[in-house]
Parts: sequence; structure tokens; C-alpha cells
Amino acid sequence: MSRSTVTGGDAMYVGIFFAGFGGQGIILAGRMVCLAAMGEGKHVSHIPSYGAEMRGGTANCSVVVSDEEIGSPLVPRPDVCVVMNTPSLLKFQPIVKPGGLLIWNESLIHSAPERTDIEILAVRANDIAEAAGSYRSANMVMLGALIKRRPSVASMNAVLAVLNEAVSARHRELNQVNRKALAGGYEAA
Amino acid sequence: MSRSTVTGGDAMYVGIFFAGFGGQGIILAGRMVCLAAMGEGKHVSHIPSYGAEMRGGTANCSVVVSDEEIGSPLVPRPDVCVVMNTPSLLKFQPIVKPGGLLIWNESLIHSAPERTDIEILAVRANDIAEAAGSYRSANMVMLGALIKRRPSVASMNAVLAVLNEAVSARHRELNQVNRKALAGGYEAA
Amino acid sequence: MPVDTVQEKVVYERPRSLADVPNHYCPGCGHGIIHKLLAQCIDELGIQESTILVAPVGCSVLAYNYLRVDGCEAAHGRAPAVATGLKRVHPDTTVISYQGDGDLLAIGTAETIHAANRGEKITVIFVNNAIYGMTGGQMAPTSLQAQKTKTSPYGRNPADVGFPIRACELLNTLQAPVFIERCAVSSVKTILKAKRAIMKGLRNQVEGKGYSFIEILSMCPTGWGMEPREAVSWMEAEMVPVFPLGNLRDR
Amino acid sequence: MPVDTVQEKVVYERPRSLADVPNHYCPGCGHGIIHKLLAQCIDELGIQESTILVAPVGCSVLAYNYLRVDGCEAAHGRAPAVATGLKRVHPDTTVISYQGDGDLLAIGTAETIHAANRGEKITVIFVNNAIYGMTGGQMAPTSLQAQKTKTSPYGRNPADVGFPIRACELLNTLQAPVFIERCAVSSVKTILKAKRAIMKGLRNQVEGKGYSFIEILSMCPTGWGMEPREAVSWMEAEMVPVFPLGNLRDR
Amino acid sequence: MGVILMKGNEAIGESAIIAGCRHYFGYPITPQNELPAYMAARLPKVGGTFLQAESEVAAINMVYGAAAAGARVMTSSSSPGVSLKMEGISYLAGAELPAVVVNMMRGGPGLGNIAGAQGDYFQAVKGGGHGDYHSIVLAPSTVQELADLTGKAFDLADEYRMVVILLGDGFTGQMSEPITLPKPSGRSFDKSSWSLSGAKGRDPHIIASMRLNPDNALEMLNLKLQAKYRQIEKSETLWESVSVDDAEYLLVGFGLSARICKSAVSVLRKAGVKAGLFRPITLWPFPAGQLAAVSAGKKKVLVVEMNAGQMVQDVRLSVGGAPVDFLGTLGGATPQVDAIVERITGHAG
Amino acid sequence: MGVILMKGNEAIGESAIIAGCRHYFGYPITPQNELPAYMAARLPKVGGTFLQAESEVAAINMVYGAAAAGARVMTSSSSPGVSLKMEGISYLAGAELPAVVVNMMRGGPGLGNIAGAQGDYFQAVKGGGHGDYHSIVLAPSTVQELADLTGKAFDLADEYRMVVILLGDGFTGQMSEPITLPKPSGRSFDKSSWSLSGAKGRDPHIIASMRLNPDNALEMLNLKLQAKYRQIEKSETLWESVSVDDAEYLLVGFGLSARICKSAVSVLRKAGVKAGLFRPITLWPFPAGQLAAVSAGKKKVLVVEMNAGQMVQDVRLSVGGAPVDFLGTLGGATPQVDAIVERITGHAG
Amino acid sequence: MSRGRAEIDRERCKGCTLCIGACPEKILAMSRDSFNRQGVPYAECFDESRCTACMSCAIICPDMAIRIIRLVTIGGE
Amino acid sequence: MSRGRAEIDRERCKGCTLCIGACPEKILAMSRDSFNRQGVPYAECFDESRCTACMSCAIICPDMAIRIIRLVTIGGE
Ligand SMILES: Cc1ncc(C[n+]2csc(CCOP(=O)(O)OP(=O)(O)O)c2C)c(N)n1
Ligand SMILES: Cc1ncc(C[n+]2csc(CCOP(=O)(O)OP(=O)(O)O)c2C)c(N)n1
Ligand code: SF4
Ligand code: SF4
Ligand code: SF4
Ligand code: SF4
Ligand code: SF4
Ligand code: SF4
Ligand SMILES: [Mg+2]
Ligand SMILES: [Mg+2]
Repeated sequence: MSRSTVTGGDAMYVGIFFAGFGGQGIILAGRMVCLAAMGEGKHVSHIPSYGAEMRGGTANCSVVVSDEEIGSPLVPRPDVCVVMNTPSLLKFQPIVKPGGLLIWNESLIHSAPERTDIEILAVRANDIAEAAGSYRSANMVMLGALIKRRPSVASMNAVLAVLNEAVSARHRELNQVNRKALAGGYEAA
Repeated sequence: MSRSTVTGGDAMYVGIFFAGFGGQGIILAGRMVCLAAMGEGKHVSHIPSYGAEMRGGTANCSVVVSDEEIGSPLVPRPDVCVVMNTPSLLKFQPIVKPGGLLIWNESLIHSAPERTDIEILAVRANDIAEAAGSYRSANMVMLGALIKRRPSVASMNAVLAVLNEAVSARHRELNQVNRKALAGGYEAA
Repeated sequence: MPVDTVQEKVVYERPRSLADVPNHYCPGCGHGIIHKLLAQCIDELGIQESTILVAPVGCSVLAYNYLRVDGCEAAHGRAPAVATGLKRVHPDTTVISYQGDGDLLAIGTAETIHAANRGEKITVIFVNNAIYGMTGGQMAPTSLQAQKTKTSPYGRNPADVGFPIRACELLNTLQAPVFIERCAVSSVKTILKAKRAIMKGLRNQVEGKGYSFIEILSMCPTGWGMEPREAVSWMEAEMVPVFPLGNLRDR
Repeated sequence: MPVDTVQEKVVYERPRSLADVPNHYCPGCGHGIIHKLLAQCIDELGIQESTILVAPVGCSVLAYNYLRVDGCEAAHGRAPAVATGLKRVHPDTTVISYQGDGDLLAIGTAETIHAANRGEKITVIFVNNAIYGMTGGQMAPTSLQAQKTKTSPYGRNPADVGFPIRACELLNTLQAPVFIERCAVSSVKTILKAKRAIMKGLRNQVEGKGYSFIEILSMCPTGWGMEPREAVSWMEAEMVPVFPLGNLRDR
Repeated sequence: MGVILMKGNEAIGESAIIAGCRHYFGYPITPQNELPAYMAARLPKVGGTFLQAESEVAAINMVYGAAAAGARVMTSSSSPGVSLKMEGISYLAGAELPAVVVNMMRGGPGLGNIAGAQGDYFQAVKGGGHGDYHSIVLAPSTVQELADLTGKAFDLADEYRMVVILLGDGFTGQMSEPITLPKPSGRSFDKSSWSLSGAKGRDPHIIASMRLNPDNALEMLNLKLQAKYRQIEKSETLWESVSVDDAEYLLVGFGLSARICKSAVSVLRKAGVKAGLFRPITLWPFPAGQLAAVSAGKKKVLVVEMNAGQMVQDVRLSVGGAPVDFLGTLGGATPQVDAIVERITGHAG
Repeated sequence: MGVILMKGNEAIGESAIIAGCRHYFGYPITPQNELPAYMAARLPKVGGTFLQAESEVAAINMVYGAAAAGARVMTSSSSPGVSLKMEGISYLAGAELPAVVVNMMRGGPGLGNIAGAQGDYFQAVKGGGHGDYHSIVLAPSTVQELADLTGKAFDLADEYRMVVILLGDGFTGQMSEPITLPKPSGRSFDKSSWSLSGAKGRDPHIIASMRLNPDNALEMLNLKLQAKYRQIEKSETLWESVSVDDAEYLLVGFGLSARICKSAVSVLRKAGVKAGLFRPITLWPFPAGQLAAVSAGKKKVLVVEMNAGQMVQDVRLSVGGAPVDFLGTLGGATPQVDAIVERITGHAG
Repeated sequence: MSRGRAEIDRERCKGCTLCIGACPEKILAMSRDSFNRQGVPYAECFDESRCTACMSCAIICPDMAIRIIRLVTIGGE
Repeated sequence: MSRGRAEIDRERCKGCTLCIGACPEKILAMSRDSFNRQGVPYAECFDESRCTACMSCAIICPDMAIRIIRLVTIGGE
């Protein structure tokens, strides 16, 4: 029925892993990356982790942004890993691809990552968010930092453009703060 | 694991079909043929019909007696058919193998079989049984007639020998009558 | 002076909804009586063309061959779920779930309770004959204490397998059902009562009311190993005390 | 004159049967309290080495990791059947069937009712949190009228899906059970009562008596979308009136 | 609506509604809970019925009733829950009722875990229920395809009066991707000659799978079913092939594993290895003829599945000469591109 | 006891008791009702437990509990009832519990009829439940073999901690033949290291199929299961061959159809046609290697089944060069010797 | 004087005897020497003159083998 | 004077606050600036002297994070 060919050019591919606890807006951050990248014509996929921990408040998700059709939506070895709390850092530090990027939330994590074969970026996400107006925007701070360091994923304009679509009506009054937080993260990176 | 050979000699094989309504001792008659033939070293199989009619009191069974290991226990085209009531005659007359034997209960069936390519034997089973002591032994009358006409199936001695084993304790007091009925059927055939 | 003329009037005959074919039930089986009652009620309510009958797996598996209405077979025990699917698609039809005690109270316990609890707008006819008729006489959830069956050959022992379950009383703990009654078909009197209950159960649907449940104690001479009239006596002497007749709810 | 000495006495600590590991329950989840009660009762009855726990599919699926007794997983809803198999092989053990409301009253309705009706000599701990916790907050058979869940986003509508089912009242129509009680774990007082009920339910097995059923109203802050203390208040204000606490049977 | 980011499970729901499905019966189970939740929220808004059944067994039998009533109806579940539907699916097959059943497979056997997996291929394709029957089995590999095949599933179900299984996996169901919602196919199916609605002005209809009279009635039903199945095998196979013409190595996979295979083809091509992919979209009817044609003359056929080797049997039965190799992952693990590349080239990619 | 005339279903019951089975849980269904009735009468006399469950689902889960408790335990049913056990069987497989499940197959799909049939081969052999698992499947063809394989089934179940399915059909179950009751195998299996009995003087045991921690725990379980299955494939195949050495035509059948094939071989030999029979006794593990050896060089392999073509797939996967033909009967019909002969010789026998 | 009669369709009758038990007038009995085509004896009314057309027999018959005809007197003073 | 104390295992505490609600003396509260290794605030007793060792907090704690130690006075007149 359908016939196509794959050539194997040198396409852009970024696998991103977000991790934290429930309520930190992990899933939303992942979706916003997708929406923004979509807006810029990229292929994207997003998949929440719903693995071993059913309860207990952990929340993770995997995002892929690519120029090409996406194979597996899973990201066992992420190019970029964003961790928002201590257990996430401990658990996911090891899986970052050598040469990859680890962004960690210095506000909540007290001991720094130890790997030396990856790029490491500390962001005081909660503090910056608090300064922007609410600690609840810490996820946006991390997102701002991410797109600064990996501009191929999505531009700040693209991210700002999807803010209203991504955030549910109930929380949209926070978007003023979210914008500031995004900018704060962008600057901090 | 197990290896054997089949030669294809000219073994004795008789497929018998018994039909009537519940309470006429159809299944018992079939079992007695089996037990008797077993006693004489034959291979046997017995299978009650439990086909389309679940309710309504019909009772049929198929019996195979053979010198050789038995293939299918089912007898779609019996060599011998024993019918005890009208519906059974109507239903099963057509399936008797050409050249086969049809024994019918003249006491309860009012119009005679019509086939001309088979051997037909009328037996006043209920009357003969009644004379022997009880109409309930009509099945034995038919059995007596059957072994007279098809002695290769089992001898009268073999049948008499299994009477006690085959008949459940509750009904064993009838065996005196049963013996007479068997003899009556034997004579009448 | 005019002379009296004597005319013949047929006062009891086959209801139109009852197909003019012999049924496959054993002599004296209660299913035949209950089918007739159903057909009479369907006729009297004028709902032959808007009724869907769900026949169970049990002796009444062929009920759709006898009642001249749209018919649906259901897997063993699942008639209430099937009826739910039918009714939710066609809310204007009258959907009847006809079930035996093995079907309704053993394998179908969950479907029975949940359809009742949801208040599905269906009518359940529960034929309680204290045995599995179709499979040859095994113990049912409603088999009586000490009753001998193929799978309780030494008599049902409550210490081992409990007491007969009373469906009406069980369902009566739920809020949604609008009608619950236990009847019997052992005598002309009980049969006429059963008919009234069935009428009510069906009318509840016609009026858009809700879930109706009619349990009917029914003879199974074959499964009980009795002559039909013996079965009638056994039912009245043994079953009725355990399953008291009467209405439990009528809203 | 001797001087008073003040000694330290540990008056509340981890029961021996409760494994010294963190559990996976959400903050404020009632399962944790109920596990602790079970462990205390097992210890006090000295039956740790003769108890078999059947854990359900539900948030408590890993209960066997927390209670230090022989443990058996059961398929969703089938814990009473599994418990029946276990108990019939080892009549001298104490078999506990621990189940949630989805497990016990939805998919497992038939197993629940029939184990009770047979009078299986087991103890059923029924954790009623009015929701499917494990799967993320769907409507349970016990969800309250108007309660919003993932699968009743506009609130449970009794006209469409009926009213919450009351398990104790349902089982109380059966003859065999020896003990039926509804408790809660919303306060110290109710927790202590719940413990007494569990003790009784387990002791009934030790004494070879019969089927015991203990329903425990339990908080599911996550499924209810509430803070834990809000959940406690909601349970007391909304659930308890629908599921009145108390003993229904004690033979 | 243009391109939207949508979760697989929700895309099925919206596509079903677009296809005219107004009745959904199901029971919660991870990883497909977003689908019933979606239906619970949406169906009442479009005049439909969402009902959470008391169990998967009840759900499939409600589906049976609604299908008998002539409705477009759907249920969904995941592996253990689908096992409970086996009797019901066999009944639907025997009664020739149309229905769409979604299985978002998870790791098994038993309770297993909630990761995506492909261990239920045999169940769906060979018939996990009793008797000789088939369901049409569709294996989408992207969210867009989930959406598109949902509509297709309803049309096939109605056309052939049978069950169509949408066989996805937990990952596909949980995944969000940009999609364009499908348009209604516009096809309509007249069910009035057999469905149940009250026998107004016509003879009663009967829906049943039992056949007792005459003695060969069930044989006749089966002959009819088998004839239908042969027809479907002829006309309804779907597949996708990628870079197969010049390929020396052929990967075969379905659903998520096919996506991973596609990445592997890309890596292999980059490395100069002529690899291609054949992806069956209908698992039953299996595109055996097409695979035979495509695989002819290849050096090697490598089947990649998230199971211990199930579709590989159908591949072996289809492929003529080429040697068939198998690479599987178990218990919810996913195949790695590297491992596939290594299996083809003999060394890590 | 010498030779006795015994009904298939009852022979299973008595043989199970001889094998030490003391726990039976089941739900009535034709055509196997004589087995529960037999157990109901006999088990109480030998200190065992017969329990009529509320459903097949409950029955298989009672079996699960009793097996977890270390007992030899059995259930039995027929096609629709066995479909309902699929989830439970998958759970037994995942938890590695030993149990014997009897399926006296009847005509399907759906409610079908109550004649004997072989339409559940795929369900039993490929796994009707979810996930990657196997049950050992034994296919007796005489009452004597039913009796003998019942004991064997318990031993295999205990040895490998898995489900063994005794796959008969309604005819075999209803049929009476002369048999010699088997002797106990004498083998004993120590289950104390894993079974549940109250953790007296030891750490608690846990029976479960869920594996969540660590992430690859379920993969590990599956690897273990697969290794066990490979071992069984090596060492536990059973088959019978009749007149195969000089045969030019090879019939392949199991259970009742194999018996009919045997009659056909006899007729063919009489007519001077060199025919033989290969009868798999274990359907899983399928005696693939043995069949490959036996079928080598034959002019034709004819598979005869009472279904639409199920085992024939395994035959095709096993047989090397010889062309494979299929003759099936549907809906409870039985193959006729004449038809088999005709298929081999090209004209009626 | 007869007030009606019960018409028994002997081919539909299965010989269960329920009607016999139900008839308040005790005027029904099983056929003795004749059987229907199914080979079973059937119910017969041996004294139609006593039939009250009460319908009891028909109501209880599980096989709808009985029709009841009532004699209705019309006119006269 | 203190009659005992509640020993709270901060690593087991999940911060549900149930104990805080249950304490009749209202001497429990959540930690403000410190978090346990899971990253959540935990329950603390801010005035042990008022603890009556009544066990309420321990009884309601779903995570067995609280042990109660009672001070028992022995001897004296
Ligand atoms: C899944 C399944 N299990 C079992 C059966 C066998 N079966 C047919 S009818 C029946 C029970 C019949 O008893 P009941 O429901 O009381 O109806 P009755 O025949 O007494 O009217 C059973 C167990 C079946 N057909 N399907
Ligand atoms: C056969 C089957 N159906 C569905 C599920 C999914 N499932 C897991 S737990 C659960 C219900 C949980 O609710 P409940 O029993 O109330 O327990 P809780 O989590 O609230 O304690 C469901 C539906 C399953 N595992 N197996
Ligand atoms: S077995 Fe019983 S229920 Fe079934 S038809 Fe006969 S009498 Fe009626
Ligand atoms: S979801 Fe509810 S029941 Fe489950 S662990 Fe969380 S609070 Fe407890
Ligand atoms: S109508 Fe009444 S009186 Fe007449 S035969 Fe029937 S039961 Fe007897
Ligand atoms: S009740 Fe009907 S079937 Fe029974 S004997 Fe009378 S007429 Fe015949
Ligand atoms: S023991 Fe009582 S007083 Fe002390 S902290 Fe706990 S609840 Fe408060
Ligand atoms: S009750 Fe336990 S878990 Fe909850 S806050 Fe108090 S100590 Fe922490
Ligand atoms: Mg019954
Ligand atoms: Mg719950």
C-alpha cells in the first residue's frame, strides 16, 4: 500500500528527558517543547513515564524533536536531561548520553551532579520563579534555560507563542509569571 | 516415541447404532454389547449421542466392535441400527449402510421401514419383554435379536456374563427378567 | 319470545407472540408456562413490535424461537450486560433479560447486580428452578439444603457450600430497582399472580420507569428426577418456604 | 525515701509483621493505616507464621511487600477465589483477602458474593475509598452521587449509573457470614474501632468459625483530588452518611 | 482543525466519534485509561453513551448487545483485560456482529507491568478465544495512524460484520504526536436487515451463534465465516514498505517496533548497508503475498518484535527462500536501534 | 483392577485421583460434565475437595490459589468456558504455578454446539491469554491415553511449574473404551521452597506475576520463562508414528482426527497405497524435529484436523520439502475416512 | 350441562399430566392405549359435559396444547 | 511536664499532616525550610514538653513514621 524510501541524511535529533515530582509541571514543560517545535515545522513526540512508580508523586516524560520522522518516542539515553528534584537527579544522571546536557534545579537539589563527560547546567529554578512571581513557574525557568542551550529545539518566540494553548484555562492567569520565568531561565543559562 | 505399523488386513468391524427415548435402556444396551465383546477379546467403543436435542427425551448411542484398534468411535453409517420408537425409525432408517441390518420395535412403531437395500428385522420387543416379566426389558429383547443376527459381535454367553456388571445395583433384581428377555429376542430373530 | 342461542367463544388460546411450534422443553417444565405468560403480557401491552428478548444460555437458550419478537442470544450469565447494550442503543424498546438461576446467580452474579444497581430500564425474568437444567442437573446457587444434584451427590451441605441465595432479597438492598417480586408457576393461582407481576415489570419499561426483577420458581422435573406433578408438590413444600412468594418492591 | 526514677517505655512502634520499608502509597493514603492495623492484629494473635495474605490488583497490589507473611497476588477481582483455593488446601492457616472497592464490588462482585455465601473461612478486608486509586481515579461502585471522577467527569449521575453500592448490607442478606462490620480510618477513634473489628475477623478464623467481612472507609487524597486532611473531612462529612459505620453481624 | 498535538489514546477516542461511534463500554486499565476518560467527557456532549462496565467481561457483552442493536460501538482495554474478553469476542465472531476492540498491550504474562509490549499478537491474530474465527487486526505505529485506522476499523467491522482489533501498545497510547484529525469516511452501512430494534412491520430478527438444527448447521455457519475470511484475505491487506526495492536486508516489524526499525534502516543506509523495512499494518489478514514478493532474493529477513517471537511465525510462513532471523524484547522492553543494526551487520552500529 | 470399560471424562477423574490430585474446582459445561460429577462423588471419599465454582473465571482462580498453596489441582471445561480462563492461565504462567486444565473442545465459535471439535488448538498452543507464555498441551486420542496422560500432566506441571492443558474433544470425553487404570508415577515434587503455607520458621514466600522493580524485572522473569520453554522443547515432545518408514504419503493429525487417520492408513494400505501417520501427542512442545525427520522425502503430507486449519501451521513450519495439504472439518463435524483416502489417492477410497 | 370444553392438541401434548392435576372437575386423564406421533400418551377429557371452561388446565399447560372454548348463551329472557 | 514524646522518622514521613490534625495538644507542625531526602517537608514536634504520649499521632500515621515513648515513673511514695 504505502511505499517510501529512507535515505539516511544527517537530520537534527534531540531526545529530552524531564524528571521531577508531581505538581512541578514536568508534563507541561514537555508538551510546550513539542508545541513550540511543531510550530517551527519539526517532528515531535512526547511520552510520559508511567513505569515502575505508580504512586508517590514522581513525574517524568520523554520528548523527541527532530527534522525527520521519529522512530521510537522513548528516550533511553537522552541528549538533554532536565531534573527538578533530588531523587530525579540520582536516578537519571547516569542515563544522559555522553556529551549530552544535564540541567538541574539548584534550588531543591543540594548536591551537584558528578559526571564529567557531559555538559552540566545548574539553574536556581525555584528562586528565579519566585522572583518572577511564583515558585510554580520553576518548570518554565528550566524550559527557558533549555532552549537557550539547545536553540535547535525551539526558539523563545515559538515557546511564547504556544503558552496560551498549552496552559489549561484554569491556570492561564499564571502566564504573565510564566513569561517572566521563561526569560529568567533563558538569561540564567 | 511410539512407533507402530498398520497392515490393513481384513478385520471384523461392526458399527452399531441404538436409538429410542430416554428410559428405554438404550445406553445400557450399548454398554452391554461393549462389555460382552470386550469379554471375548474384541476392541470396543461406546459413545452416547448428545447432539442437537438436549431435552425432550431422545437417547441414542453408537457402538463399535472390531478385531482391530478402533478409529473413530462415531458411526455415521451403521452396519446395524436398532430403533425402539417411531421418531427414531424415521430419523435413522436412512443412515443404515446399504446391506446393513435394521432392527425395529414393532410393539411401538406402527409403520414398517421402507428401505429395500438393507436387511430388516421386526421385533415385538415390548410384548416379548412384557411376557418375560416387564416391558422395561425391551432393550434386552432387541439385544438378543442383535446377537443372533450378528454373532460376530458377541455370543449370548458373553452377554449373560456381563449382565450383573452392567446393570446397576438398583435394577439388578430385574436381571431374571432380562435373561428371559434376551432369550426371547434371540428366538424371535 | 326469542330463543337463547349458544355461541362458542374461544377464551384461551395461543397468544400471538407465542410461535406455533413445539418447544424442546421436557414434559412439565416451567419454562413453557413462563414463555406463555410472557407472550400474553407482550400481546396485552401491544409491544410485540418493540420488544427485544435476550435469551440466556440454559434450557431456555432457544427462547427466541418461541417468542415472536426480536431475539438475542447472550453468553452464559451475560444477559443483563447484553440487555444493557441493547437498551442503551434503543431506549424505546422493551428489553427482557430471561435467565436461569445458574445464569443469573452464579456466573452472571456481577452482571445481575450491576445492571440492577445502575437501574437499567430492563425487565429481568429470573427462572429459579434450583438446578442447572441444561447441563444435566448440577447444583445451582439456589439449590436447597440437602438437595442431591450431580455435583452435590451427597446433598447440598451448607457447612461446605453455603445456603441457597435469595436473589430478590439481595437486589432489594440496592436503591435503583423499581420492582422486585417473587412468584411461582406451580398452580393456576400462582401462575395468574406471576402474570400480573410480569405485566407490571414490562409496563414499567413502557412507562420509562426502571429496572424490574421478577423471580419465578419453576419446575424442572428432569433435573430434580421427579414426575412433573411430584415436582409441583416438591416446589410448594420445599422451595416456597425457602423462597417466600410476594412483592418486595413496587415503586 | 526512695527517689522516683523515670523510665522510657516504647508504647507505640512498628509491629513485627510490618516490614521496615517505605510503602509506595501517596501521602495520607488510608491503605498505610490499614496495613499497620492488620500487622498489629497479626502480631497480637500470634499468627504471623500461619497467615496468608491475598493482595489484590489495586493500589495495594504490593501489600505482600509490607506485611511480613506469606503473600499471594490475585488477578483483579479474584482475591476471594484465590483465598478459597488457599484455604481449602490449608484449612489451618489464616487467609486474608485484602481488596479495594473496584476489585471487590465491580469486577469481583461474583467472587465476593459467592465466597461469602459459601461461608469460606476467610477474612475479607474491604478498603472502600470510593474510587479506583491505582488506575488514576475512575468511578467505583461506591463512588458517591455527584462525585466527579475521571469516568464521571460531570459527577456520578444516579439516573444513569445508579447509586453507590453498600457491600455490608448486600452481604448481610446471605446466611453464612459470621461477622460483618463497617469501619473507617479517618480518626484515632474510628481507627481503634477498626482494629477491634479486624481482630474479631481474624480471631474467627483462628477459632475455625467462618467468613468475616470488614469494610473500612479509607482516604484516597490523590484520587479525590484533595489534601489529606481535606480528604479526612470529606470522608466524615460525605461518605459516612452513605456508608454508616457499625456492626451488622457478629455470630 | 489543523495539526494538533494529541495523545494516542485520546486520538482514538476523537476519531471514533468522528467515525460515528456513539457507544463506548469499557473498564479501566492502564495504559489506556485516557481513552475511556476521553469518551466519558466527550460522548455525553454528542448525544452518545459512555458506560463504565463492572468488568471487561461485562463490557464486551454490552458491546455485543449494542452491536446487535445496530450501533457503532467500541471497547478498549489492555492485555489482562483483553484476555477476559476472549469468550465475548468469539461470540461476536459467531454471531457476526461488528465491533471495534482496542488493545493497548502491556507487559505480560499475568499482571506483568504497564509498559508497552507486543505479546498479544498471537491472541489477536490466531484467536485467543475458542473456535475457528478471525478478527481483523490493525497495527498502527503513529498517533496519526491510530486516528486514521480507527475510522477504518469501524468501516471494516460494519462491512464484514466482525470484530476489528486495534492492536496498539502502551507506549503508542501514551504518546503525543502532531496529527490531523481524520474526516468521516462517508461510507454508510444498512444494518436494518439483521439488527435488533423491535420487529416492527417485519419478521423477528435473531442474533445468535448457537447452531443445533439441522446437525450440520454449525458447519454451515463456519463455512460461511471461512468464505468471508478468504475474501478479506484477498482484499483487505494493508502494509507499508520503506526502501525495499534495492534492499539486501529486510526488516519486518509492526507498530512501535516498526518505527524503531525505520530508525535502524536510516542508520544502516547511512552506513552504506542496503536495508529496507516491511511493515504489516493488517496483522490479520497478514500481507503474506506482498511480503513474499518483497522478501524475494533478500540476503536476510530480520523480524523485530516486542515479544518472544510471534509474528515471526507468519513471516516464516510467507517468506520463500530468504533466511528469517528474529530479534525480540521481553516484558515491556523496547528494541534498540543499535541491536538491530548489529544483528544485520554483525557488529555494533 | 483389570481392564474396565470407562468413559473418557471419568477416566480423567479417576486418573487424577490416582495421581494424587485432591482438589478440583470447576463449573459445569457440556460435554465434560461427567468429570466434575465424578469428582463430586469421589473426592470426598478420599479426603479431597470438590468445589463447584460460581464461574470458570472463579474456578481458574481457585486453582491458582490451591496451586500457590502447593496442591495438585485440576479444573476442566469446554471451549467457551476455557476462553474465560485465559486471564487466569496467563497469571498461572506468570506466577509459575503448576496446574492441570482440561479442555474437552466443542464446536465454536461462540455458543456453537456441543459436538466434539478441535477448534481451540491455537488458543491452547499459541496462547489465548496475553503475553508470552506457553502451556504444555497434551492431546490424547483414546480413553486409555486420556487416563495415562492425566498422570503425566500432573508430573509435568509440577516439574516445570506451569499449566498443562489436556486438550481433548467432546467425543473423546463422552466415549467409553476398555482401559487399564494407570499406576501412580511415584515421582514426588518438593514444593516447600516456594509454596504458601504460612511462613513458619522461614521467610515469607510470595506468589506473583507482577514485576515492577527494577525496570527490567519483568524482562528477567520472561527470560527465565523462555529458557524453561526452550528446555521443554528439547526434552518433552511426545508423538506416535504409524507405518511411516516406507510411507510415501504422510497423514498428520492429533486426538480424534488422528484415530480417523489411522483407519484411513489401514484402508490405504489395503488398497496398496503406502501411507503412514504422524501423531503429535504434545502439541506444545510441538514435535517439530521428529516430524521434519519423518516427513523428509514424502510425496505429500496431509494434515487432518477438526477445524479450519490450525496445527497445519506448525506442520508447515516443521516440514522441510514435502508439500503440505490440509483437510479440515468444521463446527463439530468429523473427518470421514473416505474423504481422507480420496485426498491422497485422488479418487474415492 | 357443559359450559364449554378444553380442546387438547394431542400432538403438542407431552403427557406431563399437569392439566390433570389442575382440573377442578377431575375430568382429564391420560390416553391409555393410544400414543401421539412422538410415541407418548396424551391428555384427554373423558367427560366434556362437566367442563366449566374454567381454563385451569390451559393455564398450567406448559406446551400450549389446550385451547378453551366457552359456550356463551346469548339472548333469551 | 512532659509525659513522653513522639519520635518522628523524617525519612519515612511523607508530609501528609494527618498527625498534625490528630494531635490533641496541637504540638506538631511541618518543617519549614528543611526537607527530607525525598524532597518533602516532614512533621516535627515543636513543644515536646506538652506531649502526653497519647499516641494519636502515631495511630493515624499511614507511614509508621512515629514511635511513641512514654515516661514512666517508678518508685517514690
Ligand atoms: C461460559 C459457559 N459456561 C458454562 C456453560 C454451560 N452451561 C450451559 S447452561 C448452564 C446452566 C444452566 O442452568 P440455569 O441457568 O439454571 O438454566 P436452566 O437450564 O436451569 O433453565 C451452563 C452451566 C456455557 N454454555 N458457557
Ligand atoms: C483484568 C483487569 N482489569 C483492570 C485492571 C486495572 N486495574 C488495576 S487496579 C484497578 C482498580 C483499582 O481500584 P480499587 O480496587 O478500588 O483499589 P484502589 O486502588 O482504590 O485501592 C483496575 C481497574 C487490571 N489490572 N486487570
Ligand atoms: S431440564 Fe429442567 S429446565 Fe430444562 S427443559 Fe427439562 S425440565 Fe425444563
Ligand atoms: S491513589 Fe489513593 S488509594 Fe492509591 S496510594 Fe494514592 S491515595 Fe492511596
Ligand atoms: S376448562 Fe376447567 S373444567 Fe374444563 S377441563 Fe379444563 S380445567 Fe377442567
Ligand atoms: S398440561 Fe399440556 S402437555 Fe401436560 S398433559 Fe396436559 S395437555 Fe399435555
Ligand atoms: S503522642 Fe499525642 S500529644 Fe504527643 S505528639 Fe503525638 S498526638 Fe501529640
Ligand atoms: S502522619 Fe506520618 S507521614 Fe503524615 S505528616 Fe505525620 S509523620 Fe508524616
Ligand atoms: Mg436453573
Ligand atoms: Mg478503591
